[in-house]
Amino acid sequence: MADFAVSLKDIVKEFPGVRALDSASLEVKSGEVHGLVGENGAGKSTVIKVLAGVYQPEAGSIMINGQSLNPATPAAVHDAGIRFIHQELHLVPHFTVTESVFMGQELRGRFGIAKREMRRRAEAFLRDNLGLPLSGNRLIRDLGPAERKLVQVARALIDGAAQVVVFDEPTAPLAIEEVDLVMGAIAKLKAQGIAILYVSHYLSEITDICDRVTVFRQGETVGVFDNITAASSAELIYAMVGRAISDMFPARTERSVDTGLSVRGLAAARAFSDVSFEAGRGEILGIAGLIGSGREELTDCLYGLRKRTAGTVSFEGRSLDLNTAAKAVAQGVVLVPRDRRNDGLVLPMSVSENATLATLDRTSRAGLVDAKAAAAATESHITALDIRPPNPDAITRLLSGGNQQKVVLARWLATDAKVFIFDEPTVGVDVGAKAEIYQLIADLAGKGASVIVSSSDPVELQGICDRIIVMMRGKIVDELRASDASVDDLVAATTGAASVQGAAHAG
Amino acid sequence: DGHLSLEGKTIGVAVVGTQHFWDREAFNGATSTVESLGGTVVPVDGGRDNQVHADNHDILLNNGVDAVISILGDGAVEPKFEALKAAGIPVFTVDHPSPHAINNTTSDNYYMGTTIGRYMADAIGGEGKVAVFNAFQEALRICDIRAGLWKYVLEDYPGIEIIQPELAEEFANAPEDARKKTLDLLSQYPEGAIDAIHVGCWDQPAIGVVQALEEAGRTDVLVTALDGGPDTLEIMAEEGSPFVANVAQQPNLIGATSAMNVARHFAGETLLPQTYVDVVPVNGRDEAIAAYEALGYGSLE
Amino acid sequence: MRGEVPSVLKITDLVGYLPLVIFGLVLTYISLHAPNFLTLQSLELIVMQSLPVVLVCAGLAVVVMAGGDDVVSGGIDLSIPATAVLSAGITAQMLTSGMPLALCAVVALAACIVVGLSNAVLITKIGMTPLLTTLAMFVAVVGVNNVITVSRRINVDHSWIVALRAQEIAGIPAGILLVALIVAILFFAAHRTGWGLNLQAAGGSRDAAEISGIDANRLVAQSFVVAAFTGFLCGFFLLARGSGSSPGVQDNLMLEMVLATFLGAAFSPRRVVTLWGAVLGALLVAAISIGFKSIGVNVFWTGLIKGSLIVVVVAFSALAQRGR
Amino acid sequence: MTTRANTLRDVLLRFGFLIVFAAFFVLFAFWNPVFLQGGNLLNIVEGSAILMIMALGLTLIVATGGIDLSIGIALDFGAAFAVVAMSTYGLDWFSAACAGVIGGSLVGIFNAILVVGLRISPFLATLSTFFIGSSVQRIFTNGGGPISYRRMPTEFRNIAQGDILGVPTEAVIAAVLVVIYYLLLERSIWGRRIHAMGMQRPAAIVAGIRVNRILFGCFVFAAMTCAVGGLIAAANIRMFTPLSGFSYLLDAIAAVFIGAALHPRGRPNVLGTVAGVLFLGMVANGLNLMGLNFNTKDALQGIILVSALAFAVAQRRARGS
Ligand SMILES: Nc1ncnc2c1ncn2[C@@H]1O[C@H](COP(=O)(O)OP(=O)(O)OP(=O)(O)O)[C@@H](O)[C@H]1O
Ligand SMILES: Nc1ncnc2c1ncn2[C@@H]1O[C@H](COP(=O)(O)OP(=O)(O)OP(=O)(O)O)[C@@H](O)[C@H]1O
Ligand SMILES: [Mg+2]
Ligand SMILES: [Mg+2]
Repeated sequence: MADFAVSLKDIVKEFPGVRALDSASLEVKSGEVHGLVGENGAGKSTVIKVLAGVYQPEAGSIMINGQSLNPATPAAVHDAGIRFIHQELHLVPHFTVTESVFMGQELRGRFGIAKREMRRRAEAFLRDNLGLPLSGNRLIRDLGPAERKLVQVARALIDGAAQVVVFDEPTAPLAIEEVDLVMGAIAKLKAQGIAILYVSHYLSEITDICDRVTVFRQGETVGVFDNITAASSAELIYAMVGRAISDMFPARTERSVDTGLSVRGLAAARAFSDVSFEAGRGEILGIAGLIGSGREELTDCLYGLRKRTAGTVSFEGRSLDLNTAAKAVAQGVVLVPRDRRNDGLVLPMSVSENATLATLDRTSRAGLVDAKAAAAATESHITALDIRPPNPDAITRLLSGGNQQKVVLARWLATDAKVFIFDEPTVGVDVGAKAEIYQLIADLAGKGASVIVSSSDPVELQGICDRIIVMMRGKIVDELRASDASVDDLVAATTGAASVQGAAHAG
Repeated sequence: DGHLSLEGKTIGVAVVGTQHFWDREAFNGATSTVESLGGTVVPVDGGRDNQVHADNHDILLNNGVDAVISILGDGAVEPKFEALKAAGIPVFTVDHPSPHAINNTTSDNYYMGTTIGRYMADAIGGEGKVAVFNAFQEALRICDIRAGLWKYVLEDYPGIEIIQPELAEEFANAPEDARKKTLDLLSQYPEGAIDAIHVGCWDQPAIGVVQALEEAGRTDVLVTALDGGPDTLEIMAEEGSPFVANVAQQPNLIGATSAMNVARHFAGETLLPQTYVDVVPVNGRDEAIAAYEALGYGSLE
Repeated sequence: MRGEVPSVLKITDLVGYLPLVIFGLVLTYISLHAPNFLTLQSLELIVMQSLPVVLVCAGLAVVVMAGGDDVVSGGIDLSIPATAVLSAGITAQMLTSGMPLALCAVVALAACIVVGLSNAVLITKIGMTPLLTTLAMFVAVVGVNNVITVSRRINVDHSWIVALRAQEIAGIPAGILLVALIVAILFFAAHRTGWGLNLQAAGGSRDAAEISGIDANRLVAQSFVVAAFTGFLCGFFLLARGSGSSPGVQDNLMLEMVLATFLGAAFSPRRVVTLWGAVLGALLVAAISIGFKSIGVNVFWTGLIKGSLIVVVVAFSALAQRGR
Repeated sequence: MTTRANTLRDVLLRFGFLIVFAAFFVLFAFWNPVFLQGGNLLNIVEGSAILMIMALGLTLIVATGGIDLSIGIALDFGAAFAVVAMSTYGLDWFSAACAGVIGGSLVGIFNAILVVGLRISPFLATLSTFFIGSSVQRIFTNGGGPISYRRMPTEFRNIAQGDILGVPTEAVIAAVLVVIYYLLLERSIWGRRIHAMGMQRPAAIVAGIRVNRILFGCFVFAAMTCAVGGLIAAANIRMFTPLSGFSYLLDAIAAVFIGAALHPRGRPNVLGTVAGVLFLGMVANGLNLMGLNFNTKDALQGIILVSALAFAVAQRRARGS
């Protein structure tokens, strides 16, 4: 009866005031790739923590390889061969790759730790098992996000005892070409007969790599799907949100486009150069590009977070001084950052405190904060954006990703911003909230704002934008009209395949 | 002494600290005299840390100075003196008697302790209760002499009682610290319950004591202290000051005398182990005004 | 692609050595002006004088490695100098009342470990911030020591203690050899064992450590006990250096310890507090102080020079960091 | 039985610090009735004034996420500038007070340049300032001798020795600063920004907060505040004592962190700092009145500090969970 590597049955887990899991079940067969999906707050992370032995459930059974674990402790779970790749990049920035891979499980040598041997094994494992040739002496802080993710994987698997590996949203911080690196690694693991539990909000990834999928909704298992194919998305979405999301993206409407943001010859040292584009009022401009293409640096530079070395930016013909974020905000340019937990929100502060942070002078009298005015302003945003829980005093650290993103938006909507820059607006956001955020973006453009969406997700760019500029190696290499281009065109342009093709045609 | 010279000699001058008037003046007296005798000075300052002060002697040893003048300090300097002596470098001390030193130049601390004891006892009419700031008696030999003899004199006055526990001043922020402690003391000993406050080894805390008395509006308590720096003499010189007795030292002269002793040593004279430099007992306002002028601090009109 | 580029020395790497270069220049300047400065004798003097600081720096480095180098919220132990003074005070007091040195050492060790354990419990069990805990502990321990020694100086001339200062083995002072041995052991433990790597992991990223099954709290607790132990050892070197226990040594020791340890981070290529960085920092700071005294720089100026040096070195270190 | 033990533990933890505070109050009152006399309580308040002012300045810096080891230098500069302005330049008392505050602000500006301009961590930057500022004082005073000015104008002396409606002026000044700091840090929009920046700097930057400007302002304002403490110190004893500010640093840090421990989210805050300062003042005064040997007193004071802090933190955690 050990055909299930992991079997969680009817798990109940309560937190004060919340029933996070309510008869949730999850079964992973040996050697399969099993998907776990659900809205933000559906209970995915909680069930994983129950499996990890971090939380003790109020009810339910946990079986691993047919053996009941009661109680499941982190050590027992580890001994049973279950490994976790947590969502956050849990690494020490100033450690080397070798030190990170062997963290907490160092090899002993004759004299202290066996440094050489550890390095050799770490490099071999990364190269042979995960397809990543990487020097063991590199420092973590010098690595890209995908490399770091794979170092995390290597650490979980280096002892060779892993039977089940749990990935919690491993691709959220990654660009497409990096996603392939992780996917490749997962394929290799599967080939070695290791079972995988894969949690992600990217349904395309789920349908690509998963054999079976479990869907959670509000702490309950609402469906287990076998025979996953690319066409399973609609079914999964329906199970997740309880309704069909017929169209993730708002309908394309023709908006009148006026002169808005104009960028001329912008450059930043060691990042990009000679970048010129327009983002008219009422227009949504997409920026596509791989990691290292200069895309992230460009949005940072537009917002004064990075020093510009040349070029001008103007809005409606008037030139803007965007040397600091504060100046940008004062001139109506705002950024929804990609790393919302670090840069978007002051996590220990409440929803209200965060939402009014940029407009404090409006909810104040004689320099003193007017708590009533602030609460009233926040209430209206909570209602308009459907922020949950609808409590202005809730601490934002405890909100789910989608709701956190809405709080950031609420803050900027309260200003008179005319230029909205979105950097990876839907990372870690579930499908339902995603659709709401897309609608908000479209509404902003409808009201005459210049909107820039920078994203690593080609589907998102193609679906929401009017025009998309493509960056590569610090230059704009292409520009596409979303209505004329397919997602494939966009991917081709982003990865440089298009120019190769173009060159072939020309030749 | 016109024949004395330190021409061509390098003299290390180690001082425990320079925050306090006394230390600084002794240091200045020693260095300026060495220079006026044609010598070169290598100065080192312990920043009021006895250990750093002691370690500084190593630097002087290493620098190969011809002689060392060591001002104040505690037992931590003894092994350093030994090392200097072993290297053939003569050591002269100021206010620090040591078996390894050629000569120690100092005020007569015995005289200071007994004099201030008598002056204080007289000022309060031979009986009453007195509080004492006395944090350093255990720590420093000179303070032990001064406070010990003050107590010894008071044994002759059975009517005088020393309030227990004794108070402890701080070195760093002495006047302000003493001011606060005195305010606490005064609220505990109301009018008539205390007659004098004495500072056992120096005078900086007395500034805060006087201040506290003034703030509390207490005219029944007298103040005495030792050292007689210009700032406390100035306070004594004020009309109706509660600060009634002091014994002034001549730190600059002490430092200068020590430097002269170095020159005498090099001139082949034999020195006695101790050289005493006169102290100036200051009893009451008029003597304070006179002492202020006599010691060259200026004039108080 | 990234992984395979052989590491070549870049300009930015050179910038990374600027702090050391600055110190080198200053020391060169001094040796040009103080002919005796570059002798073996003065080198020995520098090392001898910094022995107590080296020991407490090593202890602090271990604590910072385990707790992280954010001074306010991370790991710091300001109480080590107080522990050292306590160790010296107890030993001196007991020696003068005629007890054997071994017994004194045992009692002093016990007292120091109690301090270390108290720190550990307050920080890991009650959840107090280390800066605050150890600062308060500093005050308390110094207070207790003053009760024990009645705030007075106690001379010590026990032959073993004197040997720490005066004995030479093969021409090298025994004290230096002993401290070198202690530092080497600590270095081995902190940088060459699994325990040490786990300790550094706990300080580098607590989450990461705990996810990897490392009991960060336990390591932090252990680091405070190790620190207290270095304080205990330091006490004996204080006794040797000062030929007795003097009140008030702790304040200066604390400033020097903090200065040297955090300055030491500027010397490490990874820009983190390391054991050898702290030790090097202690030695360099001592060399600079002694050097300036040797060339007769006005004593009133030493603080200004020290402060400016921190500014220059740390600012360059920050610059190098940004240049990466 | 266990539940009763639990509730007792709960109560102890929940109101830990308050209980400690009250227990000591009662203990001191029983030990020496003088403790409760109006004059003595006034002594505590008055004696805590300078520490209160220093701790307020430090609260501001800690709220920005930093630390300031040089508050004592700002106090020294405040006192020095004021005394020298009067004694050497013969300025009137008000100009001298202004000169003192300006002198303190120099320290703040220096810190701000190091922290904001050179991006040195506040700990190391203010440690440097401490070294440099101490050295400057010694150079200026030829080694650290006090500059006394016995004949300073009465108005200036009244900063410390006068009273307003029977309340000592220094206590009034401290109280006014408490109110200003409370409004600034806990009620104003700048306070909101300061806290945001102290908790999560990158997020504050992205939210358009001028963190550099705020940081600069905070360092300067805190130093000016401490310089006011210097004015009181100078007026108290009618002289400038070099390097005397350092003696307030440890107590100020303790007060600020006791205050932070009392805050539900562990933030430095003005009312908590006030509680911390009063606690320290009460303990120091109470122990003085207990008639203990001074060594014993110092040791007790340290041990009480450690235990009080432990209680305060345990209390926050008990509330939090
Ligand atoms: N530590 C906790 N304390 C209280 N409530 C919690 C805690 N952790 C989770 N919850 C609650 O449990 C519910 C499920 O959370 P969980 O983290 O499992 O969601 P998720 O599916 O992982 O969401 P996401 O997609 O955003 O990661 C949430 O709605 C939340 O209210
Ligand atoms: N201590 C807590 N109390 C209450 N709810 C909590 C607590 N910790 C987490 N949660 C809830 O758990 C859910 C997920 O938390 P988690 O931190 O995994 O989400 P996230 O990382 O923001 O989202 P995602 O994983 O999609 O990026 C959130 O809905 C949040 O409300
Ligand atoms: Mg989750
Ligand atoms: Mg007053």
